[in-house]
Amino acid sequence: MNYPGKGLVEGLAITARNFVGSYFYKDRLTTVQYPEERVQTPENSRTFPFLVFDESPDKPRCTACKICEVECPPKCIYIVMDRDDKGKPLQRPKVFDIDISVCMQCQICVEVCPFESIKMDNDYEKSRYGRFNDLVQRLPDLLKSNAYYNKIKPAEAAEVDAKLKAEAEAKAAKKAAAAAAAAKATAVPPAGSVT
Amino acid sequence: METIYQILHTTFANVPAWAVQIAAFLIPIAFIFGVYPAIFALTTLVERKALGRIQNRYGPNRVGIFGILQPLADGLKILLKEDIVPRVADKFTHFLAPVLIVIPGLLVYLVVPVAPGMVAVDLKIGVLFALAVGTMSVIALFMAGWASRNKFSVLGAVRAVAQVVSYEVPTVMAGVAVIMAAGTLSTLTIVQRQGGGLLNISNWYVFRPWGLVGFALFIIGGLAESARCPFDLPEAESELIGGYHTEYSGFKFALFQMGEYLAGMAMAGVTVTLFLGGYMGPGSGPGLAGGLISMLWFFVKLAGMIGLNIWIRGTWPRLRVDQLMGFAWKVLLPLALVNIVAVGFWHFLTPRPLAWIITTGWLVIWFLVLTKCNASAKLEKREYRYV
Amino acid sequence: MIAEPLINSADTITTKTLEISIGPQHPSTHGVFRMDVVLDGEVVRALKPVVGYLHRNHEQLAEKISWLGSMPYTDRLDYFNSMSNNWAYALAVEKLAGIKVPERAECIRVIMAELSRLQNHASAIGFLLQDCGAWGTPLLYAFKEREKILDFFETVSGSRMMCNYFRFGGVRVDLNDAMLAMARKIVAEFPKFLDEFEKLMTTNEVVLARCQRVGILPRELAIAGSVSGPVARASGVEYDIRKVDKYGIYDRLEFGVPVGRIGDVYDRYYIRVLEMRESVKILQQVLRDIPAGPVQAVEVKLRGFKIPAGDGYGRVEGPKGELGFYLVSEGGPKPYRYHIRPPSFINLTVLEDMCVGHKVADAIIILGSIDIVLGEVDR
Amino acid sequence: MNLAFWIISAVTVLGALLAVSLRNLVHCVLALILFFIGIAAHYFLLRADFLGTVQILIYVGAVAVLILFAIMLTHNVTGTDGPREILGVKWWSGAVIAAALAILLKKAILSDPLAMVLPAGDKAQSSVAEIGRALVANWVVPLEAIAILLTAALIGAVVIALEEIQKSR
Repeated sequence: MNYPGKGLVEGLAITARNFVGSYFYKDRLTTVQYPEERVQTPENSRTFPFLVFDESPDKPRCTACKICEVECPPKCIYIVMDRDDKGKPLQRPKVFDIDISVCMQCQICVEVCPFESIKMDNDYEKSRYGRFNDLVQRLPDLLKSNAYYNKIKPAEAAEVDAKLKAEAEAKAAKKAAAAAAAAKATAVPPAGSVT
Repeated sequence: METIYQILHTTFANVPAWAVQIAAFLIPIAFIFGVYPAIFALTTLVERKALGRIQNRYGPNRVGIFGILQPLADGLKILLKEDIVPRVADKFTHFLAPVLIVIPGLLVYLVVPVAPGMVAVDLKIGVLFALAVGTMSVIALFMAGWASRNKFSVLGAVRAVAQVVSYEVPTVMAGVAVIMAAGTLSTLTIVQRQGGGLLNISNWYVFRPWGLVGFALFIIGGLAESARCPFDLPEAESELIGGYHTEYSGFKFALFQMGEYLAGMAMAGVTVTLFLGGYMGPGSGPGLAGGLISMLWFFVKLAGMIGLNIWIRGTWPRLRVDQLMGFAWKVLLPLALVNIVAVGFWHFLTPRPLAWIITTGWLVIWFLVLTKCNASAKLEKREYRYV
Repeated sequence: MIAEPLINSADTITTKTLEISIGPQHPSTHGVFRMDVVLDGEVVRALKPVVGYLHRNHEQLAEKISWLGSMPYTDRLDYFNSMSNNWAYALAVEKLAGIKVPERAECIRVIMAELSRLQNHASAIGFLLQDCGAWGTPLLYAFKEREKILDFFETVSGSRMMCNYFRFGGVRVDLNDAMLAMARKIVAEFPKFLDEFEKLMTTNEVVLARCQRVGILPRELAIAGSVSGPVARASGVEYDIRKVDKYGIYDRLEFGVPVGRIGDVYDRYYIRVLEMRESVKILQQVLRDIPAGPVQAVEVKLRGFKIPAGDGYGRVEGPKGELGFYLVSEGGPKPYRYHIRPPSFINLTVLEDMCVGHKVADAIIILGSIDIVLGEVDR
Repeated sequence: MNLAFWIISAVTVLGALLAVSLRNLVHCVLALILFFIGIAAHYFLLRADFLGTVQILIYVGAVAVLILFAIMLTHNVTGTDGPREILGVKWWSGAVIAAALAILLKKAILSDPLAMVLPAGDKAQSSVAEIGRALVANWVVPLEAIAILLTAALIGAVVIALEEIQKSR
């Protein structure tokens, strides 16, 4: 039966159902009261990059190779390699700045980094009062432990650790093989010369 | 006012007459100034919470337990806001407009009876006074729009004036129907005429065929006059940003909001008085207890009407200007005139069932004729083919 | 083009026209967009769209960055659906470099593009009804559904709107079972939202009065103005790139493409509702039979990725219309020329022909029915 | 009672004077509205409440709005751009006519004291019923004539509007 105001009345019925429903069904009411309740961010979520260190903050995985500085589309990373007093470059960054007002969280630096040293954080509360130097994250702010990385992204961190461990073993095995070979080489000549 | 004068005179016998006279005059005024702005403050909160719940979210619940102190917070915030007056504005008119918009809203409550004998001024021409004062807000709307020298405001003001003036006519005509049935213009006697019957309810005018049509006309007229959805053309955000109150900020803007809400509640009050039997309800009657219950009934009905406004605001989009005008002049006005004729039948055809049949038939026929001849909003059959 | 100031609408009284500019800071221009409107009373006599407020020099920038580097910038084009923007760019590069995409990656790409079409169309009709004056109710119902889809995008790609999820030759992250279950739940609940929305708005008399016979775009003008997407299909143009190019695995999926007849605001609204129902059908089919396998072509190097010299044009049926990328490569790691065909910008060119003669309120709705996003209009 | 009368009369006269002397046309109309409200207050003072309400409804609600719309169509509304001479030749001719009118009306104004107009009882019956009966009883013919006039005016407005719509389509 199609009376003139039918559409209007049906619309009212829908809003009434939502109004009443929001008191009973929890799925109808989708608001999360932010400061008290928090939405649990999924594991893959990414906000700003951070640097991973294994044992202590002054030995980060990063070797200041500047690949991420080159590949970063908005050019928001600035690296200066550390040199000891005689000028010989140490495989460590002295200055590593990320300007998070420029960074667009695109995660390309993470993909191109060969040493698995830069990863994406998922802490989104990074608002600051100052606009210029507060928003530039220096090396001390960026460094976070591998344990923290495992805490926020367990699956990904486990994968990375496994890969690193495999590489380390491969290198150790190669070094062992090389050492063994070198040892054999030194051991054989004396025997050879005897006969 | 006379009943309060008698009560006061008897209780404070020794006080001189003129003092009692002034007191009898000031108490209703204090009641109006106290209760209705308080209801306005509460309505802003209830509206935001209800709209929130309709849209599956909470309303304001940070200030106070369930957001109870939100009106207080809004009031304080708007008091502290800077009051910017545009340089090119016409200073005097710009200043006067918000004042003039609140006055009609409050004046209407003078004639709205809250309990038996409890009406601020028992005017013999109550209904006419309420509707006449409603038109005064037109001037304030125009002044606001014209004084702010802003193209959008002028567009909004012209729309507001056209809308209020053209919806005033069907509303007054619908009021005439009730006046004919009740025989008087005084709101107090209208409400008394709707009393009696089963549980004080069956005699309400809304249960008469012509009363139902009048009630619908009054609701639509009320929505249009206070520029609420679906007729909120004057301050349609999507087109005219704020309409006539774009250039107002600070407390002047709050006065505009108050004026609009009070006008909306005033029309709701008049609708309740004319059609829903004012303070008549199962327990109402003279005397202290009966008076209190009847007051409760009045405010419950008022809340119901305001709730309907909010409900409609959360659901329907708004009409366009020409459809709005067409609807008023081509549908509402003929319906109102037809309604007056229906009351004529109702009055002169004494046997009740016969009166019922004829008036209902008459109204239904006209309703179909009207919807047939301007059937613009019909769902055109649209077929979509799939490629 | 601005009409002469004095219009003699009645022989005695000459009324002046009112020139107002709606925008760039205006509640219903869907972004920083300005319309210089000449009004005679309430009726629109002339309308000139003014764009360029959100120009970010994206195409020039892309010539300075590596091929992969400008993938995150495509998220910012039509910031409502970054997934189909990524797909258009990835498709163009794969066509140019001749990269083959594994089967599972193609299925994931269809899932992501169709999900982004759902949330784009839901928000588009939500905004359209918000412009009609419904106080946020339809918009928030649409946004409730959109939230679910954006949460899924965040779980998969890491960010809600700026996904940067597609790579040349596949996608960056594989969908594990939890993510697939989440997608199935979204697709299962979407028709319920659509039915409720239709009952709320489609037969609402005020919506009918406001949207029917308003802003009619004739079929010839749509074709002449090279309008694409739902706006063109509402006017009767039977053209959908998923059916024409059959890119990805769309040739194996059966789904319909709704085509209207009159082409007014109501048709554009209802075509989007029907398209959402078709997208749900597509998603159900793909989610049912998604195969296992790699998600990234092996031979694509991350750094130093070079494309042999030549040019190519890859396009995708985005929710707004035909989104195309024209790339010219001279063999280096950076593109020589990087041009985008933005559907919103081209759909905007017919705005004036639709608005003249209507009221101001209609001009706002017609703009809303085209569903433009300024990131894509200004690039 | 007299004090109220003098205050309201002062306000009404002030409204009238302002209506003719202000520069800005819109302000003049607002003063005119003040004048209309003053007259309505007079009616209420004389217990003619129906007439007072109708005065507000008709003059303030409709006529003033009509004048405002008419002003919208004029050009120099703010009165700042056009030449203004208040003490020109027109002023003198106006004053002479006013004086002549005053002499003619002198007899009527001063003939009866105020008391005569006030009805006997202090709380007079509302005049609505009597006005209604008078209108329908012995003033029926003028009522019907006015009704026809108003309908003609309404139809005229519709015709003009239709013409304009035909032209603009």
